[in-house]
Amino acid sequence: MTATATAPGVLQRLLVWWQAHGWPAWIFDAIWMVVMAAVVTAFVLVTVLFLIWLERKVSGDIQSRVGPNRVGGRFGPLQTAADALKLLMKEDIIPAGADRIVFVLAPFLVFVPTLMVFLVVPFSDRWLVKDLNLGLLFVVAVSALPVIGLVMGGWASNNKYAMLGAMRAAAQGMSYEIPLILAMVCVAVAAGSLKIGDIVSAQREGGWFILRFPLQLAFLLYLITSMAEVNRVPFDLPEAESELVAGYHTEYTGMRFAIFFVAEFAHLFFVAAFCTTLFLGAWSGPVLPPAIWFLIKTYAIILVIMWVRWTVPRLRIDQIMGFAWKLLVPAALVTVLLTGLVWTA
Amino acid sequence: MIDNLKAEIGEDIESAEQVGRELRLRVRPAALVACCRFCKERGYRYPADITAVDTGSEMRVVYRLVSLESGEHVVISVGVPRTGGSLPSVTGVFKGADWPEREVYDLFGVRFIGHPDLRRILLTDDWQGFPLLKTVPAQSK
Amino acid sequence: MTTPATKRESYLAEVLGGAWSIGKGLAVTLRNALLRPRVTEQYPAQRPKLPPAWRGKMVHKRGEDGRPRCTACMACQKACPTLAIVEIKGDEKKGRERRATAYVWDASRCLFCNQCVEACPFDAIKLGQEYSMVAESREGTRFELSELLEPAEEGEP
Amino acid sequence: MSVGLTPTEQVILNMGPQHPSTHGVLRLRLTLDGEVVVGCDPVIGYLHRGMEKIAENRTYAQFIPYTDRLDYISSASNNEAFVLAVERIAGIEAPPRAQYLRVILLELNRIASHLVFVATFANDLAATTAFLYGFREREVIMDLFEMWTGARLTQSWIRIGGVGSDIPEGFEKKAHEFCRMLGPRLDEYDQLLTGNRIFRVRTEGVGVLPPEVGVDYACSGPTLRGSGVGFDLRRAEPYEVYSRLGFDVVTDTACDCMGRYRVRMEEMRQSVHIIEQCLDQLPEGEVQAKVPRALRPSAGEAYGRVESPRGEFACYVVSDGGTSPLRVRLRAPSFYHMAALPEMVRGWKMGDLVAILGSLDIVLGEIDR
Repeated sequence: MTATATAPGVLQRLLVWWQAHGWPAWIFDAIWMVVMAAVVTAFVLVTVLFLIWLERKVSGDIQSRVGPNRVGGRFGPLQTAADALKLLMKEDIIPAGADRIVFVLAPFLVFVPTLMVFLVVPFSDRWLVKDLNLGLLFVVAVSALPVIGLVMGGWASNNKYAMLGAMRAAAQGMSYEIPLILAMVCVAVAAGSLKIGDIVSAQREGGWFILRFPLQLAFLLYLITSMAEVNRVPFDLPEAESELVAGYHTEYTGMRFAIFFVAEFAHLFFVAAFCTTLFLGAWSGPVLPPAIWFLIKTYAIILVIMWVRWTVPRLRIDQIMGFAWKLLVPAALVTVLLTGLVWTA
Repeated sequence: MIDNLKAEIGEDIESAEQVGRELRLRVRPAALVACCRFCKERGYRYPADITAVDTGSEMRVVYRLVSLESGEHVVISVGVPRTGGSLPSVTGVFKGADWPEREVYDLFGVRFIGHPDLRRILLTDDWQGFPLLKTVPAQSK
Repeated sequence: MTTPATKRESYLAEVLGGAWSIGKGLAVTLRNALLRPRVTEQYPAQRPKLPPAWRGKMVHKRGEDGRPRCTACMACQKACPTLAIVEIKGDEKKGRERRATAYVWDASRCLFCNQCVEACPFDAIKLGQEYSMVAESREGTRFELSELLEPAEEGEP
Repeated sequence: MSVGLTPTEQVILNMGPQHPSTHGVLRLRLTLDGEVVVGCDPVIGYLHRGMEKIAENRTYAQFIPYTDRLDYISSASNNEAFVLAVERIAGIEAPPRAQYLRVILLELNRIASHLVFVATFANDLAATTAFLYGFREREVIMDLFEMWTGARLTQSWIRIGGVGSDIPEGFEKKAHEFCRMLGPRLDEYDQLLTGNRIFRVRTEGVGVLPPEVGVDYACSGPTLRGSGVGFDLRRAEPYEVYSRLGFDVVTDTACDCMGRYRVRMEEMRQSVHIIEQCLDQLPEGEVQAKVPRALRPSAGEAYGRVESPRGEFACYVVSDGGTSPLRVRLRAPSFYHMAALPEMVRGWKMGDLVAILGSLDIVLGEIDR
């Protein structure tokens, strides 16, 4: 499936007009994808601003506080915009002993892959930028990249806290990738395809995967490991404020810090959106438009992740690794086995 | 207790007086460590406080050992010269004597012989003088 | 680095027990989010209601004649632990008839310990309700007698 | 922790004086092998204000507000230790009502301090929400202080021979309300933290302080009681009216961070019990004994020991008969706990270091003086 195949009617007519000139369809395709990518990027950035506001509101509610309530009205909707503006105007500091090139490059290496994965998120029945044949594999490959950026940032800062944070990020990122992939494998087995479109249609036909045994287990595994992937409490060791000050981004200021921060929330949005895609039937749902259904499910997942983040303490590094290797990996293997048995039976 | 102590330490105990729950001893520096060890063996295991008092005419270092079982105190006073004084360290008897001895050194200038790590503790390393001596004036009065 | 020997639970019980304990915590935070009131005070918009005992900025009381009750007896200055009462001057009268003409109180030195108030034999000063003593310089934290004197009562000249 | 033939190097990490979990301006010079702490050298004194020197240049009464600034989380216990020593030298006794009021103030301070402990300890372990819950409950105590003494943190309301003022009307009712409110809230903390598996694996068995080592380092208070030594000055050397009040000396044999945490949680419940007894038994009468304005106690010395929320806070006062003390020694419990820290953290990881430091509940104001 290409972009054109999923395009709405207006686009179809545009394409007809395009081909009437004798121009090749693949150029149209390429232009269309660039436009879509820009739209998705803009959408994700706006979402991140909203998510940061939401996180502060949720934590405020949980902690008997009010949260942002001044900027832009009673509920402070423009608070994050104001914060972003503040960060933009901050002095940009590169530490004297830093490895400048790596230091500058690191935030982008974290930021770009977290945006790239949105290419395969089906926001609605019509809005899937590129339904790759190996969609799931693409996600696995690309979402593993940010860890490299974290390690680079931590290393280049020439700061011991940042270094420790980077080492933790690497160890944790690698370990949790495995149960995460295994949880996705269960979905691939169930859907019989790595293609996102097939996974969605498999759920439309046979019911959401979360309702079908044993994918509930895979769902839980995905949720837990994705919390670790986005470095949130109880898995926030790479940042671990009370231990490492700010972990790998200790030395980052202003806009460079903001990019790390935005990437983190974009990643959070992605894991929730992808969770919806894999287990909650993506955009399917009655009455309301598909895109709305997709967002409702995604935000439900995000709220759960936030709720957990504001409740539990942090684990220690060896406990985190133990949790991944002694509990999640075996559990994931068992789930894969069960899924295989159920689906071949 | 007093009799036992005198039998053990001998004439290095200059005076001994029981005030309420406190046994106040005045000891010569030579007998300090032996005296502390003697007390520790008899249940005074809690080194509540080590400090110094400069009265303007004489200076003494005061060790307060407490028995957690009986609640009795032994208060050992040892006279030291006001400048350049030194005493044997009791860190070998009580681990908890480490920091208080450093503090007494820091603020009064008493050197503790045998202390594992005698540095300034509250003041900066390059501080001149010992501020709790009466010879050091307070800035404002 | 020894871990005290505890009874080892079975693997599954440990996992489920752990999940249950976290679930209880989640219930607590949810309850707080939904049921408990917000306790934050919205400061500039919402001012605290201070109790009468509040120890804030020093206030010089006026006598029945409207003049300060302070007789410049220096008792407060002697009692002050931090030399926060910088200067007291009285007029040329003697004893109880004397009245303060100058009185400088340094808010930046004050510990608000109330000892000056307790030392005053004429009940002439108190620590009042004003808590905001912001200044842009050290000089600005010194308050003169005129700034400390309580407002004249209604109907008096 | 070297892997195979890969050579590893130890790293010296300077933690503090600006760091989120050093509870003030403390600096730890750490030697790390990867994540593992192999050496720890606490560097203190950043908050040194020369309190003991100041005391020699102030009158007895004038020094009281200074003592508030030592252990600023529970200022009343500092006042109490100093006042106790002065009263012993001068042979003054506070009227019975004042003694009860002092106990109420001290125990409210203890609860406030322990709430801050629970809050900051949870925060050190990244349980941010428990942090705000602790401060939320503490705020009620602050309001009580404000209502009675006019100050929230540094009350300096324990005076030589009494207390600064009698409790205002309505205080008893509000105090009772608080006592009733706190119990269920503590149960909530138990659900949120104490039972939480993550909290447990982070604290159980971590930072073990064997009882004999604790005594040798002169540790006291919840730190020592968390190692199973039932040493509480309110029992061992009762001051004020503690001998007339019923309460348990809480101990825990775990010797680890969890033990110290549990002791403090239970002590809050005991303190509520003490406050309720005081409110019920509160006699009528004066709250301030007659004390000469220029107090000149006879020459001599006295040692005032108080069970502060952190442990034994003691004040050694030597008088030469003048209006100012000849020597005031402030014996701060956190100072001794800090000295024991290097031994407790050796071999543990960075994350544990933060937990162990948090479990000692240090206040730099009293360490540095």
